[in-house]
Amino acid sequence: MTPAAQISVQIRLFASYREAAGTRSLEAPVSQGATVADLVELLAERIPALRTAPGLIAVNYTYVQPDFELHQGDEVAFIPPVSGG
Amino acid sequence: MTPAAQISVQIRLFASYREAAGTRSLEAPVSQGATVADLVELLAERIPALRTAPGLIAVNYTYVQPDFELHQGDEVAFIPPVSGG
Amino acid sequence: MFKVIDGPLEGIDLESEVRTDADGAIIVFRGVARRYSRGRDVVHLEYEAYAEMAEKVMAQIGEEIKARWPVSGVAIVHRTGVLEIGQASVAIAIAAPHRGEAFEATEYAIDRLKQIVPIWKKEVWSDGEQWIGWEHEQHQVTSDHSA
Amino acid sequence: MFKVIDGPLEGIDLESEVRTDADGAIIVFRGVARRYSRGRDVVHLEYEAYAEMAEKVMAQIGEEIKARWPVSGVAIVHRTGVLEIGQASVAIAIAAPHRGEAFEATEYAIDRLKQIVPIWKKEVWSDGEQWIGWEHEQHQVTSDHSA
Repeated sequence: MTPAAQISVQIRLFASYREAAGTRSLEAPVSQGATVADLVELLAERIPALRTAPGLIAVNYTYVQPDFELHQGDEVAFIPPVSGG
Repeated sequence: MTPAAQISVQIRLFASYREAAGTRSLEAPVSQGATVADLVELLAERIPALRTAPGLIAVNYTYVQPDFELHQGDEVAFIPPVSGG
Repeated sequence: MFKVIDGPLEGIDLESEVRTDADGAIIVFRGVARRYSRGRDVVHLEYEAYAEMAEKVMAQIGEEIKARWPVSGVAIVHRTGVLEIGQASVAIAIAAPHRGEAFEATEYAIDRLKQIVPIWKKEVWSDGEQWIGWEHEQHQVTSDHSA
Repeated sequence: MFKVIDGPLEGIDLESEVRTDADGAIIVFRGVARRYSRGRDVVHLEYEAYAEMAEKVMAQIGEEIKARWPVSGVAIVHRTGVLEIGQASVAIAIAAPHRGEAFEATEYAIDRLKQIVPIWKKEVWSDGEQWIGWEHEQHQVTSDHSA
């Protein structure tokens, strides 16, 4: 079995997630066919809040479900509970 | 029987009443003890709309009922249905 | 601030008039002269006021609001004279700690103003004019004739 | 106009942005930084936004409003950065032919913005600070511990 090809996605972090991670953005390599849920697993080691205090997730500026499949170059944003207004 | 003493009140007219009367204000002599209803009778000859299209009446900037008794120097305003805003 | 002004309301800053440090919401409502009314094209509007009494009654509406909602500031200004389309006839500002009460109070203020403040609007069309407020009576007359 | 602005909203004229000649009512809602929140004294607020997405979602709210009410114009602007007490964080303007729909639409706009637009507020007190939005979870944790 050959390892799945890798793609790369752009991660955007905001508010409490940004402070927990110590960065606003990072690039993450994921396997081709990986979902948003897979990405959360991958990042949760570095940013536990993504699992312990989950918010919403947007891909390319649209809210998506955890089974949403990622593609090369996608912008994935982790959105803690919003409090604008 | 001696005639009732006369008092004088200031009349203010607005909008359709003002146009019907051709004036914004006038002074009217009325008998001591006269009510707002008596004043309407007196003025209705000159301004029929006060009887045919009655609105509200204010004395000294406060809405009053027809049986309100007038006093010397009162300002009596005839208020057609309001349409501000 | 409860005022009848014989000139434009544009440029009057009501927000800073009503806001306190306790407030999280400020609403400004403006009634403006619109082109279409009752199926006719309006050329302009004319407003007339019993100014001395109108200011007293607007202040009374402010008291009613403060008795009913936890609102910090209320301002109502109404203009008189000739208004072109797009100009404001009335501006109402309400500041409150929370938005729910600010919305309720602002809607109450304009509803109440239209009921009891002695101000009158005349619509001027290209082919006529009419003081507004008598429509109900005129409608009744029409119904009697057609009945 | 649906914008995230990294500076003061004061002085932005939203009324002329939304008004058409068909409109008789213009409402401007402003959310402002207030001194007291959750029983504490606020020193200032900080707002952070996912600006590119926030502007898209605000425009979507504008579409929702126009699909639901006969409203001519909708504008929503939200600022980011540090806000002193009294400064506006958000301004929403709605113009409509009649006031009823303008009030409903404005209230919907701010309710919806608070639900779905990716913007975050941090309250800064003299003795601490907190991102707002996690209160529910924290409350749950507290309840679990005290149960």
